[in-house]
Order: sequence, then structure tokens, then C-alpha cells
Amino acid sequence: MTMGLPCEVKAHPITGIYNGKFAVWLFLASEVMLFGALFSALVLLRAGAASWPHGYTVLNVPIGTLNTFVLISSSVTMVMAWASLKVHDFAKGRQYLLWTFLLAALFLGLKLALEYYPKFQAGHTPGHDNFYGTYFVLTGLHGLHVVGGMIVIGYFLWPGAHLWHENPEHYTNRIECTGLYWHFVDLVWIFLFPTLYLL
Amino acid sequence: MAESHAHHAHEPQDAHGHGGDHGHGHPELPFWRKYIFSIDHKVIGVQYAVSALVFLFFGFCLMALMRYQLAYPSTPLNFLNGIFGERRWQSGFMTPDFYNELGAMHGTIMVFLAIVPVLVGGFGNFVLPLQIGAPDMAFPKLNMMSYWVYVPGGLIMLASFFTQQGAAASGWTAYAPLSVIAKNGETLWLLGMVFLITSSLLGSINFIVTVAHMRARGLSMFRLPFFVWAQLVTSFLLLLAFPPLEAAAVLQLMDRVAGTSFFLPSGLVVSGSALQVAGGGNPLLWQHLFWFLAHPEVYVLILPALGIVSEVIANNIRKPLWGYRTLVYSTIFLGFMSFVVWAHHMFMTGMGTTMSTFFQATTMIISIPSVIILTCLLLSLWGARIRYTVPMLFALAFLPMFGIGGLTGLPLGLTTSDIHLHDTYYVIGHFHYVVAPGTIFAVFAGIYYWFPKVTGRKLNDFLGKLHFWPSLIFINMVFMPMFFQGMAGVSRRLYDQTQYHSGSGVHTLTQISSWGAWLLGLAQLPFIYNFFASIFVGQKVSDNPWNATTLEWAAPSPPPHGNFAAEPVVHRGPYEYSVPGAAQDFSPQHIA
Amino acid sequence: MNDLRERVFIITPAAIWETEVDVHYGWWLPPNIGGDNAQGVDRLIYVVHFFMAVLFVGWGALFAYCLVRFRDRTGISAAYEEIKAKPSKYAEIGVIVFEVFLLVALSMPIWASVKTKIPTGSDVVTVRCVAEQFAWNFHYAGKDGEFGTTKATLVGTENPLGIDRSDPKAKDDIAVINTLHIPINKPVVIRGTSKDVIHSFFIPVLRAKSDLIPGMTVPIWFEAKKTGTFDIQCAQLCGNNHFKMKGQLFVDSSENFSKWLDEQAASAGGEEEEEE
Amino acid sequence: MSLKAFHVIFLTVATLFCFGFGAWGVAFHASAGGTPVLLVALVSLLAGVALPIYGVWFLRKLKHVSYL
Repeated sequence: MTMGLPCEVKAHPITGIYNGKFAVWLFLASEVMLFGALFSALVLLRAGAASWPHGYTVLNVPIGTLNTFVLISSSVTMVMAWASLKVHDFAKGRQYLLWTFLLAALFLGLKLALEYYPKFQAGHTPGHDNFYGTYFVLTGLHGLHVVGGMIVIGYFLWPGAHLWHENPEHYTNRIECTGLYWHFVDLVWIFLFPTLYLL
Repeated sequence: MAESHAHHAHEPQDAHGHGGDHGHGHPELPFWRKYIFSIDHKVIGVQYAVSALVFLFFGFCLMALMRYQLAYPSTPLNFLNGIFGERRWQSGFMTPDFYNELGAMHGTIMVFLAIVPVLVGGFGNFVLPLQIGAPDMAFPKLNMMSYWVYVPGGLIMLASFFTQQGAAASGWTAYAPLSVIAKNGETLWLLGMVFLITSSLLGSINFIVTVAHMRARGLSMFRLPFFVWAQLVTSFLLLLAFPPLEAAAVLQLMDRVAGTSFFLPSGLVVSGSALQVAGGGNPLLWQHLFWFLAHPEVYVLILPALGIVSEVIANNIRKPLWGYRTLVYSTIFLGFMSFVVWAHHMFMTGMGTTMSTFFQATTMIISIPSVIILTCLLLSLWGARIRYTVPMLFALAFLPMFGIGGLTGLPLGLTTSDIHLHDTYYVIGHFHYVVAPGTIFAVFAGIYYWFPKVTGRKLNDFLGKLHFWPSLIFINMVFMPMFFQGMAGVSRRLYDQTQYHSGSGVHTLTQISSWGAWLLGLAQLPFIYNFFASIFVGQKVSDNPWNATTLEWAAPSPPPHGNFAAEPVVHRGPYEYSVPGAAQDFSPQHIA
Repeated sequence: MNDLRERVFIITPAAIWETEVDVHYGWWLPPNIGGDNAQGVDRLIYVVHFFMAVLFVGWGALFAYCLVRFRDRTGISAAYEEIKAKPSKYAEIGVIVFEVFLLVALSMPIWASVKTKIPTGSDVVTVRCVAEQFAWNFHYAGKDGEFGTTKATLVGTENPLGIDRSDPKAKDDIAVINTLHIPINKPVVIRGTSKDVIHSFFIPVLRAKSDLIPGMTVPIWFEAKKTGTFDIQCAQLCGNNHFKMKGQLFVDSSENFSKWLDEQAASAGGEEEEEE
Repeated sequence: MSLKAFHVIFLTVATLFCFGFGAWGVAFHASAGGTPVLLVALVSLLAGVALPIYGVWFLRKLKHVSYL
């Protein structure tokens, strides 16, 4: 059913953006508050703690760094997918989108296999102390955001791809929205990594 | 109604299109698409409103039970033993545990399942797109989703009553560590909250985009009805204040199920044995995160109510609202300030002078826009020609009731007087005056006002007055005694106040309050009858029965799918009543 | 008394007294037996309520006048033009000025005194208060004036505070449940904390209240100007028996207070001998 | 703000991170040793140089796309 609502595809004359982009930015504002609250909680707990280990003494810095680069690359492929769609190159856009999807999967794989699994093996569960508690909550929530991003990207790669043939501009807009979200998730990690691993 | 085809010819049929619209080759939507998983903002609005009113009634029933325990703590009600079962009701008496469950769930249901959904989900959804001349919300499917995320949240909350260990019993504030060491109901409470928060987030995004992008031609921001402004500010509060509570809920959920100790300090000894957790957490962290949400939440409960009241008053005074721009600026300022007052709920937590100075100062500052808003509405009455319609009665009663609620906030916002009054019945009286005779009266005003738009029929006037006057009397009978109980020093959340001498001293007041509550319940019967009967036999009225100016009255009643026959164009501000030289005493926004 | 009531009583570690208190609690503020801070709380409550009454009555009178005068009747029409409302502007400025006055002159000084001017010196009586579900444990330092160490591992029914009696400072410590004895006309400092959940220590007649939060110690101080027996209430929901978390405050004359301390010291010493 | 503008912000933050992390890694190596950390630190410094170059190329490529 095509509703044909105003500004669904075309930009609004005053705000200069279409509905979806506006909504994604509002959503990201709420996400800032969500992660902001968790970061504040971390600061408060750490300030009040009797002892708190430095991240690099207990976490795997090289794997964390590698994962950071994986995410940075995935943002680059994401934006390239959108840029390709902008010049009407669907095949290339889809290829870049697939790369983004694979890089996200790589990030999660590394995270689970080389970080979470050994820690659980060593008995370093979230309940071990508040360092591991905040580590698992923050990275876990970030991981869920990555999974969410993969679901969206996967949707536009496969079942949602037909929109390109019906309304290429609409499809490109949706990829832009996905890209905005994906950039945000990556930015969160770029803040998360030094806070947890290096300080 | 037939004209609607001209403009929205490609759209599916009007849900209310009485027969005549059939046979144009448009497939009729199946029942479940039209009324259950509908993406029409009007159907979703009605769904929200009806569900929320059911929850409101349910929350009221919980309270009516509690009021019996408070008024007659030593008179058994044996016939309830079998009904509630051993765990909840023993030898004719409610158990203390059940009392705490009722208390926690009453608060949660009223705030998160009744008032916010009826104001934002119900009135916001139904009225807002009509008032801005839009065919629907910006994201109809997202709109449907926020309703269908709200429903499971509510069902999880209700289901927790039937679990073996009962519902959450740590108050609607769920203070840690009590809530962390509490029984399983608390886990369900947290899960339910995550659903409700998500639903509000989705809704608020939708509202903001709708107001920004979907306004009719000529409808500039300062031509918006005040109701739309109130909803817009409310949406921003929901958008930015709810995520910290979501974070807090996740942390508490971890504390409960994953053995972390974010809110548990080291060295806890519960029921004589040391608690086996790592410790090192901070109970105040929960309170900070919770109140960072819950104070803006207060304005979420009151701003849309102010919006409704302003609409009804503007319509019934037959003149423009006094200081429209002042109202708007005050509301925006209120929204901003509501983010920096949260710790005034925490004055008794051992806060020092620096923090308390900041928070009591901001609290005094936030009282000023509220005073200004009330003043604007009061001054609007000067030189008016007041029509005492039923919605107007509720809207007018709202003003002094909200005034009492606001004024009694002063002694609570000042740290020194708060020492005595904090966590006493004075607090309960204060916030109930804001949300019960305040917000709920606004909800009634809104129902009586917009019912003709939803159904095409009017609610009965006589029954409406029969609803209004007893409600006004009894609701004051419920809450006025609480200020005196609080003064006497009766603590909140006591299963049996007479255990303390302060409580036995005011026991008569407690009983008056309880009788007030039960009579208030009876006073709603005319409304319930009126509501259902009028859907079928109410007096049929025109599209604009109140001679109003705002855009929702330009649409047919009930509005068809797509709302307007032709996209309206706006020529003037929202409250142009009694314009000198005009033919009528109202000049609708859309008529050139 | 029915089964439930009895069971609830057994769950409660506290014995609930049925003794009559020495003040009458009515429909308004209870009698105030406190010192300057407590009087300051009352002063602010009265001034604020007077201010609220003036606002409400003034506002209500105008409201009622409008409702009658501007009712819908034939022959009148509504005025389109906005009225100039200078008085409302003055009223709003008046409200702001008065709020600043309340804040700066009446609220902040008393709060500063309550929170920062914790008395010290030889005549100050310091008592530790450890709240638990659902009782108040009071810990007096005894003759040596120093509190013995406490350990969470030692907590048990016999020793709810977990006082380590092997510590020499702990030998003469006094531990009592739900009974707080204080001398008249002397500053008393309660160092409050909690074992399990958040409780709130509230003595209405002294206008004293503070949350007791596990992991934190909060000082609460007051002076009592009248002897007698009064209620200690819990003001924060702390579980199913929150309503029974009642303590008793005994404000004794100086002689009676010393006598009580001596009796307690004797019985504390006796208990310890039994243990050894 | 369009994805183009956000990408520029993202690249700026990522570049800062690369240099920051590189400096941290070199300092860490100097005080505590450890080859893997030094290795990732050097890679990070290289990435810090590469990202702005890519950024300029990206802006040229998307010259006609709006920042809004």
C-alpha cells in the first residue's frame, strides 16, 4: 500500500530532510542518552570503588584494536554502498553492503570467540566484580546494537532489496538511514574502547 | 464524505464509510487490519485510549482495596479469603506483602499504563494529526508498532500478579537494594518497563517528525494549537528522559539475574546472613538514573493535560487565549528545566549543601513557568463569555486542583521543610492533586470535548454533570486529608498506619479518605454508562458542534481514512474567537 | 489476635511496645520538642503555607469572580482584545522575590546547620544506628567513648551489629534494639547506616529525618528539649514489615540517662562473661 | 545532517583515535614492553595518516551530495 505521505522520500522544504532521516537522528539522540547514562554509571561506580583494574591489565588490547579497525572499515564500506546507490550503481552498492555485513559478523565473531569465551572460561563473568559487570553490560549492549544493524543491513540486502526497483530514491534514503545508525554504533565503540581497555 | 475520493482516490476505503462507499473497486480491509493491527492514527488513538482507560480502572480498583486495609486494619473481610488465596489474603486480612504489591502496581499502572498512554497515545494520536491538518502520522506502521509494544508491556505487568510469588512489591520507584533482593515479580516489572519505554520512544519520534513535517500549508509553528505544542515538548521529554531509565532497568535486571552488583554495596547482610555478591555498587546510582527519568515524567503527565485544558478553555471562553506565546515559551522552558531538578526527590539521602542548593534553586525556578501558565489561563477568563459545557466544567476544575498540587510542591522543594514532609502522606497528597484531580480531570475534559469527533455523537449533558459534581467533591475528600496526615508525620507505604501514634492520631482522616475513594468510584458509573450508551444512542451532531476554530473540526465526524476531504490551508492563528467584524463569534483556521 | 497478626509479630525481630507516648498527635504538626533546627523547620513550614494560602485565596477569588461575571448570558459578548494585565506581572515578580527569600533566608541556613554544623565536643552524645529489616540497632560507645570494630561476618541473632568483642574498644560497647535513649538538652549525633536495604530514620517530634543507606554513613543530629517517650518511624519502604519498623525514643533527664547507661554497661559486661 | 557530513565527523573522530591510540601504545611499549601492542600501535599511526587522505578522496567523490 502506498500511502504517499508528505516528505516520505523528498526533503521537507523547511527542515531540508526527509522523514526517515529526521526520525533516525531523533532515535540517535535517545541512544546518546542511553549510552550517556551507562557511561555516567561507569564513572560513578569507578569513582566510588575501592579498587578498579586498568583495562589493559585484564582485557585483550590487540584484539580490541583489531575490532576497532574492523568497525572503522565497515563504516567506510557502508558509506561507499550509499555513494554507489547515489550514482545508481545498484550492483556495486549491494556489494559494499555485503562487505559491511561481513565485517560486522567478523567483529562479533572476534568478540565472542576471543574475548567473551576466554573470560567466561576463566570465571570472569559479569558477577565477578563491577569492572566485569560494566564491561559486559557496555560491550554487550553495543554488541546487540551491532546485531540490530546486521538485521537491518541483511533486510536491505535480501528481502528488502526489491524496493530499489520500485523506488530507487526511497531505497537509497533507507540505506542512508542505516548508514547513520551504523556510524553511530561505530562511534560508540570508538569511545567505548579507550574507556574500557586503555584507562 | 464522498468528496474524500477525489483527493485520496488511491487509498483504501474509509473505515466508517457507511455502505455508500462500496463498489468502487477498492478492496475492503479485513477486520483485523482495520481495527486490530490498524495503521490509521485514529484507530490507534482509540485503541490506546480504551486500553489505557481499562488500566486506569484497574489501577483504581487496586487502590480501592488498599484503602480498605488502611481504613479498617482490624476488621476482617473473610469472604475475600477464597478469592485472593492464601498468599494474599489470610483469615480475612490482606497480607502486608500483597499490600505492597498493590501499592507498587497501582503506581506503575497509573503512570506508565494509564496516564501516559491515554494522554500521548490516545489524545495525541487521535487529535494531533487532525489539528495539524495531516492525513496521518509520519510513520503509520511505527505507530502501530508502538501500540503493540505497549500491550505486551502491560500484559507482563498484569501477569506478574498471577505468578507464584506475586507482583513487584518495592514501590513504583523500585529502589535498590530492596528491589534487587525482592522476589521474581520485580524481574517481570523490569521486563514490562523495557517494553513500555520502547513503546514511548517509538511514539515520541513519530510525534516530533509529524509535527515538524506534516503541518498543513500556512500552519506555522506559532499558529499551532497549544495542545500540539504541549505534545511536542512532551515527546522531547519522553525521547531524552526515558533512555536513562532503560539503562537503569538493564543494570537492575543484570543485578537480579546475572549476579552483578551495580546497586549493591559491599557487606550487605540480609535476614541475618551475608549476601553472596561481589559488592562495590551504589544504591544511589539507581535513584539518580530513576529520577532523571521520573522528574521529566511528571511533566509528561501534566503538559498534555494542560494542552487539553487550554483547548477546551479557549473554545468555551469564546475569545483568544491570553498570552499564547507566553504559554508556548513557558512550556518549552518547563521542558528544559525538568531535566535539572531530579535530585530534589533525594534530599534525604545524605546530600550535602552544594547539591541541595543547586537542586532546590532549580526547583524554585521551575515553579515559575507553572505559575505563568496558570496565570495565562486565568487571565483568559477575563472579558470572556464562558459557556459552562461539561468539558469546560472539568477544564475549569482542573485549574484550582492543579494549583493546589503545584503550591504544595513548594514546601517539598525546599530542603528544610522537606525534612519533615519527605516520604509522608503530604507527598502523596501533592502529586495526586497534580495527576488525579489535575490530569485525570483534563482527560475527562478531553473525552467529553472530542467524543463527537470520534463518534459523530455527543455524550449526554445531564449524565456528564452527574459525573462531574460528585467527582469533584469526592476526589477532594480523598486527597485533602492527606496533607493533614502528612503534617502529622504519617509515613508513606504503611500497611497499617495505626501501628504508629502519628497514624492513630489521624485515623479518622484515613477513613474519610477511604470513603472518598469508594464514593469516587461510584461517581464514575454515570460516565461509564454515558460513554458506552452514547456510542450508539448519543445525540448526533454536526462536524463542528462546539463552534471551534482548530483544524480537527474541519474534518468530517468521524474522520475518514486520510482525514480531510481536501488538504486544508491555514489562514490564521488557532484561537480566533469573537473577531471584531466577523460574521460569527469564531473564525476557523482553514476558512479564508 | 488472629494467626496472621501473630505470625507477623514473630517475623519482626522488634518487640513492639504498647506504652503510651508522651505527646498527642493530631491533625497538624505534632508537638516540636527539638532545638533550633527543628524550630527552623516549623518556621519554614508555617511561612510557606501562609504564602501558599495567600496565593491560593487571591487567585481563587479572582477565579470565582471571573466565573460569575463572565458567564454566558444574553447581552454580553467576549472581548477579542487582550487585556493589559500589569497586576499579574507584579504578582509573578512578587512570587519570585518571595521564593528567593524562602530559599535564602529560611531554607538554606537551617539545612546548612543540619548537614554541616555537626556538633563535636565532650558533651555530644554519639550513637551509631544500624537499620535492618525491620529493626533499629543502636550502638553506644560505652565508658571509653570509642566504638569497637564491627564485622559483617559476626552478625547473628545474638549480635545483630556484629560487634567484635575481642577488640578492647568493644568491651564496654552497648547494643540495644529499637530503643534509643538520649539525654535532654544535649546535642545528639546519630551516625546512621543500614545492613540491607534503604530505611529512613524519622522522629516526627524532633523534625529529624534521613535515609539510612547501606554502604554509606550519614550523620543526623538534634537536641531534645523535653523528656518523655516518642516514636521513631521508618519513612522509606523497606519490605513487607515496613509498617512495624517502630522504635522508641526515650528522652531522659541527665541522671536517668547516666543510670540507664550504667545498667546497660553492667548487662553488656555480663553477657560477655557468659560467652567466654 | 546527511550521511556525508556524519561520515566526515566519523573520520575526524577515528583519526584522533588512531593517533591517540598510537601514542598510548608506544608509551605503553616503552614502559611495559610487549610486541603485539607496539605492532597495533604502529598500524594505528599509519591508519591515522591514511584516514584523512581517504577523507579528501571521499569528499571529492561526493562533491554533489548535500551536507544536510
